[in-house]
Amino acid sequence: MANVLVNAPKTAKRGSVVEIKALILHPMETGFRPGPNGRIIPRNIIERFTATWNGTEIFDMEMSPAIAANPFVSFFAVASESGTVGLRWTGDEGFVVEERVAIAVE
Amino acid sequence: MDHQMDRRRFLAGTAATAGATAGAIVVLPFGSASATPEAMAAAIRKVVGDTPIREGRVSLDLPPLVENGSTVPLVVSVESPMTEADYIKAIHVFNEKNPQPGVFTARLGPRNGRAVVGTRIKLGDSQKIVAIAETSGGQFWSARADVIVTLAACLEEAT
Amino acid sequence: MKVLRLGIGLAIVFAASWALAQGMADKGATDKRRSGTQDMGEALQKMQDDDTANPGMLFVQLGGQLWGKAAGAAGKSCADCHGGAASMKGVAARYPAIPKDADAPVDLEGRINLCRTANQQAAGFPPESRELLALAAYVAHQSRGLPIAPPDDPKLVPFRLKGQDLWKVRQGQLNLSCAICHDDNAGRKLAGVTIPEAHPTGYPIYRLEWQTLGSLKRRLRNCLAGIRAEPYAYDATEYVMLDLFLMDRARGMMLESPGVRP
Amino acid sequence: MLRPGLLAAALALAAPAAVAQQIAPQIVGDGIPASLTGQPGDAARGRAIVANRGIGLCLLCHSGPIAEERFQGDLSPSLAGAGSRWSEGQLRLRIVDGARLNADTIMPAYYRTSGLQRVARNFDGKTILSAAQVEDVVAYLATLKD
Repeated sequence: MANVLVNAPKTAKRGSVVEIKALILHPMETGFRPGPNGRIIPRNIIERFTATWNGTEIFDMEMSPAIAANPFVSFFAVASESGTVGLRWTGDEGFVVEERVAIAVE
Repeated sequence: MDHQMDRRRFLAGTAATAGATAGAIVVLPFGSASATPEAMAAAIRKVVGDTPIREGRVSLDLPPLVENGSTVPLVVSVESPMTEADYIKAIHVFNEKNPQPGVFTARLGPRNGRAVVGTRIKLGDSQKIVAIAETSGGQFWSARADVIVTLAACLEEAT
Repeated sequence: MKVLRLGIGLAIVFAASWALAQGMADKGATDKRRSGTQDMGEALQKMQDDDTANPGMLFVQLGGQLWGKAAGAAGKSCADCHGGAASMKGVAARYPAIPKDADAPVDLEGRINLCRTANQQAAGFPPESRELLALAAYVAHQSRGLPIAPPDDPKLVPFRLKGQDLWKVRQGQLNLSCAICHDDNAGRKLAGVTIPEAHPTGYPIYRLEWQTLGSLKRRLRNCLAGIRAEPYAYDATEYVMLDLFLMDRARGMMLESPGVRP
Repeated sequence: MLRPGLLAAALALAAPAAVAQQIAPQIVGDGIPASLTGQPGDAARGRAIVANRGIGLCLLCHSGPIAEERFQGDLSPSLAGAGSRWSEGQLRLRIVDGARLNADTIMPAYYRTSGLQRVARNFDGKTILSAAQVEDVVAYLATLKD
């Protein structure tokens, strides 16, 4: 069960600029914080978020432990042609989540 | 002491190249009362090298007073036509007081239409945040914001 | 009108409860009560209001997934008995309540666990577990925008009154009561922080301090720790009684679940 | 109304054994004139205790002339001028057990362990401040003349 919320318009005018917002469930454990036993909780973060439009990479974000838990990212994209926006989060402990949304361009 | 030294070196480095470039160039005017922690200055230099950093074109939107530093909304917007010929290729955000100076680096291009990125960050304490935008032509523009983080009133159990 | 429906034996208890509710019954223009949302800055209010920015919605989504998932020896999902989410509309606005054939009230999380054990024949979820919070958030979300409407069940009255006593009793090394801060000093600054009126309008809440979703129980435990009092055990009825009192105190206020709070 | 003997009995002295001297607080009028340790406190240490949100807790409710602490409370009167409003003895009683003067006060009793309910295990039987810490805070507050 991937827990991702993506907000993107279902339709857009050709050439218009649309906003894409994405939220994902993830602790973003910094690796600097002691746990209840006093030992440092190992780092567990999302390191990278990438977005593609019909397979072409259009946006990329390298994250650090300073990104808040349950990371939120918003960015814009030119609605060039109808297709699929692919979102991908990768990080520590083999974390990989992918999500796709379709945008129809008229 | 070290901070002062580093700040001078940092300013000297940027000022030297600044002299060679025409136009209104403002060396990042960090307040003299709070010298830039060296880690942030070093991290910025790693990204910009010897290229001067101009102030402007970038706006950094953060609440001035944050009720809890664990989730602080932040939006960086950069003025740019975002065309093949002239676009913003990267936005870097740095902070002074978290354990690591780098917050995020976003890479973008003409396909984005607008050079605007939003996210949420953690701030352990009141501090200065710096956003630097890198143009396709290799220029760096910046904005700073001071954020005041209120401290929780009650100490909670560790849960 | 309500009095006529009551047994004589309950009249005294009822009178006390009625007096209790009366202070809070004024609504509309004269209602000066403030939800915690109104004490937050613009950025956090926007975070709460935008469903794709409110991190609590991740848990609502997870709750929706769990709602349709069969569990326990009975192999039934929530949806198998209750149908769609619409069936849960208004439920969170009236909890805690006393289940049929029971003597004591349960809160929303308690009700979900009763369903788990009795109907699904599965183990109850542990307190503050992601599953329990997600289901509670999913159910509570169906009542967003509805006024808090505690039931008139006379059997609830003594529990509610006990909750009021707990609210007012001084405890802990700092010898403070809930009421001293949240009734007498609400709106003032404790260090830099505005003391809220403590209305349970957004539970389970996404508290930035926790960086996750949490229950009213967890919030109450935090306050107890703040005044250096021994928290009640997780399964203690004290939390349910406080919940009952607080819901009555917030009667008529709008539910906002999942709320975002600093 | 204020009976020193009773109060002395009521104030359970649970300060750590490391404190060399503990003197049962003796109330005279509306104050406790004598130092709880027999020694004068240290105003600089007292200032640090007042400023500390986890030890003195003072600035959670009060404001005070401690500029570096940005977030101060407004539930209670400012500490500024406390030293001209009250004598050291009056300050001492207000810190030790303010409820002696006003039963409804929000101010916790910093040097009392009796009469409390459901104290968390890790604080049970302990006073909020030790006798020496109370003296340091009294010494600091006494310096706040305006």
